[in-house]
Amino acid sequence: MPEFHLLPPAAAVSATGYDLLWWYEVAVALIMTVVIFAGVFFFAIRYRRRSESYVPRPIEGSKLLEITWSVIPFLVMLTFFFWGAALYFRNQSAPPDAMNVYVVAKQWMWKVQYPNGVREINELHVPVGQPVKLTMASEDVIHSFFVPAFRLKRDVVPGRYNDMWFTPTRPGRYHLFCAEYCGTEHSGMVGWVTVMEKKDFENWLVSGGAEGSMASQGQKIFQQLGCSTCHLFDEQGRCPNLRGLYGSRVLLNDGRTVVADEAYIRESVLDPNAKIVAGFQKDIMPTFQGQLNEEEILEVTEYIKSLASQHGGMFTSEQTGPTEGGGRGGSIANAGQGTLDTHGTSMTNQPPRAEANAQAQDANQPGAAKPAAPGGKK
Amino acid sequence: MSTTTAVQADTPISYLNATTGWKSWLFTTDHKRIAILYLISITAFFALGGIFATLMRLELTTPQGDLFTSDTYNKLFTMHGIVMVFFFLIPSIPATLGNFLIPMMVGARDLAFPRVNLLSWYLYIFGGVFALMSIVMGGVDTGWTFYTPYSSTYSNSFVMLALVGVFIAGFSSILTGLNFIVTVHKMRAPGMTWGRLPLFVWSMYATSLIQVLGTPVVAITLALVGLERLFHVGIFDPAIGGDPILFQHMFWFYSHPAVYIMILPGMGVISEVVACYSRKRPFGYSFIAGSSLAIAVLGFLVWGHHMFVTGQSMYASMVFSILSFLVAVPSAIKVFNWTATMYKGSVAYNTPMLYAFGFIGLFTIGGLTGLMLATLAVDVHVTDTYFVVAHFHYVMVGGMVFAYLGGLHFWWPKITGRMYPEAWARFAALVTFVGFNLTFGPQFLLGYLGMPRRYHAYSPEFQPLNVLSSAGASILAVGYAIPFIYLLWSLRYGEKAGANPWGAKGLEWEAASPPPTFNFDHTPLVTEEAYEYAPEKEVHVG
Amino acid sequence: MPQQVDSSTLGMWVFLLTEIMFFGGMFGAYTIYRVMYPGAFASTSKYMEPVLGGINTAVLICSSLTMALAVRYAQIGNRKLIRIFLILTMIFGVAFIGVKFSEYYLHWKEHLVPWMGFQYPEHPEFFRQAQILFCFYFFMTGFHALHMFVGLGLMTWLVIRNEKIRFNEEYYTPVEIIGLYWHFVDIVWIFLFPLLYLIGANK
Amino acid sequence: MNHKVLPVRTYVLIWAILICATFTTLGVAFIDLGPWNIVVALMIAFTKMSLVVLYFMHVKQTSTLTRLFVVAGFFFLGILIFLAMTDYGTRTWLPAGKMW
Repeated sequence: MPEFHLLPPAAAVSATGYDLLWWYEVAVALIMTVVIFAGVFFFAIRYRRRSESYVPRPIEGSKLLEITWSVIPFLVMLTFFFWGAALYFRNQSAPPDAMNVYVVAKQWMWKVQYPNGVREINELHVPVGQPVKLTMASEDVIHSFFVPAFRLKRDVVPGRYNDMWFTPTRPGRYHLFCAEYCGTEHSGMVGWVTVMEKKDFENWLVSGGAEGSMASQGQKIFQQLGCSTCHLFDEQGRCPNLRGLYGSRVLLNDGRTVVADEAYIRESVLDPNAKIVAGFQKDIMPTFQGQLNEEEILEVTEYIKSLASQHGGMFTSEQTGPTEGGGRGGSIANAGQGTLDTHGTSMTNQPPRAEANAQAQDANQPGAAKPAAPGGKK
Repeated sequence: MSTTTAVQADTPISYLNATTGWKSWLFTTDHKRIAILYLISITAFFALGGIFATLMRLELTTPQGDLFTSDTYNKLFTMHGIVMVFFFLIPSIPATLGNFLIPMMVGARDLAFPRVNLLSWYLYIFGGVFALMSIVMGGVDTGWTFYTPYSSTYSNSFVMLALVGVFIAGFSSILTGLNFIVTVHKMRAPGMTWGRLPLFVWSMYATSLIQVLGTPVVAITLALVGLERLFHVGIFDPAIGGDPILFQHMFWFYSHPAVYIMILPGMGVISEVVACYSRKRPFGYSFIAGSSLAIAVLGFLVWGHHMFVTGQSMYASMVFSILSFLVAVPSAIKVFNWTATMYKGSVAYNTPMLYAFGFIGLFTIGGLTGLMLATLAVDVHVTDTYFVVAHFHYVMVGGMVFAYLGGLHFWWPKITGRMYPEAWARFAALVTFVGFNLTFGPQFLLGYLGMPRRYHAYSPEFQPLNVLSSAGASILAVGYAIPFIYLLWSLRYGEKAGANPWGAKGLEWEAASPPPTFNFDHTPLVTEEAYEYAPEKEVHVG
Repeated sequence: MPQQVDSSTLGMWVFLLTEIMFFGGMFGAYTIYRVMYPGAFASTSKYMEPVLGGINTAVLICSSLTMALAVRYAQIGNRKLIRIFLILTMIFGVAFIGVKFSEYYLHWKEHLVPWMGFQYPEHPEFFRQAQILFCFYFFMTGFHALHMFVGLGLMTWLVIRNEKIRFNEEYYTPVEIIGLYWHFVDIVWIFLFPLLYLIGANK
Repeated sequence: MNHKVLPVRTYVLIWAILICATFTTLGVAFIDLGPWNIVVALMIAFTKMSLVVLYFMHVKQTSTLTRLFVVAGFFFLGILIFLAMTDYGTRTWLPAGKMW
């Protein structure tokens, strides 16, 4: 029988903060429970029925009491709110020196990729004491990245990026769970987060990475899809200059200003007309919806990030030329079809929906005999 | 209150024996008979949902997931959720006790629309048949929440049938609510002012408002999911830019208030029971009544607290968080008032009162853990874990089912004309209480330890607490089985009940037990406040 | 001078409350997407038929007038005029549905039905999000048309009922509540028309 | 049931206003008012709805209770749209100031 714990291990800065709030709430809850239980028991026993004929004098109620037991609990709850909101707010956006790691969720695995190209499945290695930012995308349904030891969880929603960040504090191996129900093997979509000493981590990272960096792979995609014919690296192109773009504020033609973050780059690739940079024409860039899967978009994103002249985290500053990456066999088309078989994404030029439809049609006929689950049965 | 003394005869004519034959039941428009029809059907669904739960707990005694395939397990918890939420909890008190009691409590012969009432039962059954069909044909595996895009695109199970079943049952719920609202407005006996309504009627009125306002939104949402499944394209589809989170907004806009559909009627029952067995007017009548309406309205403002980790805007999360704390205030008011009602009362420990004690305690725990879930940072860790499972079972089972059982015992003499065996009933209440806490208490710890919900197989360190929980579930099952047996037994062998065995106040106790078809010989004239347990008058104990 | 309503009329109003929320769910979702994808939504305007939609609005308003008059004559117990105005209302209703379905046919010919080979050659960049608007268009007008059919059924019943019993100032509840329903369906269309047909007409 | 029976000319007058409003809606839609197009269209729609509700549906003559239910419908619909928009409207807002 494994040994018994009341709390999961605390292995991140966030865990310590959350636990403190948790204990405060548990204490308040215990006090309230005791008060109410004591009240019920005391009144029930003290005023138990002694005579069948006795009818007690009615008591109408008391406005003062009602106000008291409305206002005081609410004030206590406000402390919950402000404390909880402060912690939550702090955990919303990563510090600028955070190390970037990319996570793609699909039924039923976690695929992790580091900017230098190292890939893992159902494992995440992070160094102690270093803020880590995960940028997460889903290939199919909603998943949720949950590390109890960090007290953190974030849904991974198809069609957008969700990110989370944390600073590990204690080396060790910790559970990684998918917390949002995602289909047949939901409970098998688990893995490990390994927190390592900085030195060990650097050794691990180097020994693990045989492929080219994400940025170099992104660059290959960038050139193969012809992006570089319009996105010249000066101010002459028909499309905006991408050098120094990431992290900067972009003025749009409708007067708004947005920050060029991962979500912005993703949107610009998939839906180019959504936000047109001031001074440029719309309808010039085609959409790449259906031509790139989430991993490839992340690689392009990482390439564009690498063009930022500014400093970055441990890896964002790593400048990568068009070095030969070994492991990504053949063309991108192969990569799209081979390494990932995803729903509704392929390298063909047909509209993405047609394929998804066809696939959905044979899979989702409620009336038909029960088809096999896409991932196969257990 | 004016009395319409029931004629005591050896074989009194009551609603139960006024007419005979199956047609007289299946085509009845008598609210009391329809309540019995509901009672039988929801008991069947409760048993079905219970079987699913038992199988799940059995599976979870070992971490490996060796009893069922993961596919079967996913279907078990989905169907447990769908059956329990849509076919037991939502109709439970409103459709049985509410149907039976609201006309009697307001002094009417029947509901405003007796035929609509019957229609609503048929819709419920019709919806239930679709749900059962989806189960028989192979089950549904989306979770009762039907989250897109899993439900709309990826699931290979019989989602359509379940959606249709829930959609139809939703209209049953709407019609019940509509009927109650109009009845309370239009059918009150002369002198039955709003300030004299029993608290049960107040809480049922608040419940009905939620049913009428919320259910259509979930109906249209599920219809849109169904259309998306049918046409392979729709408004939640991420492939064309649809937002799966919008589904969650629309789903929880109903499904959070639906939690109050489940708990408010229970609060109404507890108000009646505590007043009767303390023999006292409830402390702060107007505050308890008002807090029911406050819960109904505020309940619509808090749904976003189910979505703190989905990627909803953090500013929206903050708004929803603080509004969620606001809705806790009226719930707290009720708990304090029930406790204060016993102060200087004359408290008897009959079974319904034992359930009421259980309700107050368990609802308090459920409510306080709800506050933890409304706290932004804590929710990030415990949402979608067993902590949530434990929390809502404390509210739904510890709250609603306890109140339902308490209310069923309280009005059992009125409904059937027979007394239940008190000793057995007290024993069963105790067993249920112990079994319940043993089942769901450990799940709070499991949740904070990080065990995600809807897991078929789990990490071995969670096993001890899971075994404890499964053991508790077996005790809980016994606790449910005992009342089922002795209540059936009492139908034939129970002691005959008088019109008012508890010395309670309220118009329903002035009719005979069981009541005649039209409840009262002539329309009662109400001249007193509710719960007028006057000290100078002797209360007759039947 | 406010007057008491009877149970059935109140019941109908409560039912209309649920109908508000039923359509309201779709209007809410529509609003959110319209804010999210203003360009794609505006691009659909050239495929809509604002003139047909406008004619249909007028037809429905006329049917509301005849319905209101049918209720008025029920209040004073004029069986013949009740019959005439009910049948007029139904004729307008059928006309509305006829126009509506010819619009559907036109959209189908133009490949604008998202689940039947959707094509959007003029704005390929909006190929995806425009489908959301068309989903809304078909679902919302479809549910509206469904309500029209129910209303027509109820009115058929009412026409027959009118021959059997005499509606008068003492008893005209069925006419009144079916009238309420019909007006509600009209109101839904009053909002659907500008929201679906006239999004980007000015561009 | 004792509604005061409205004269036919009231109904016809309301009808005429509604028809005019429809053509106004249609006409205004083709004039570019920028973001005000939708505002004008919705204001006209609300006016039309109010006329139908007040006169055709007799809410002007009816009890406060009915009015309460009508208002409640729009109130709760407003809650649905408004609170959902607190999410959609603020998703791209940036956190103010330093947080770590």
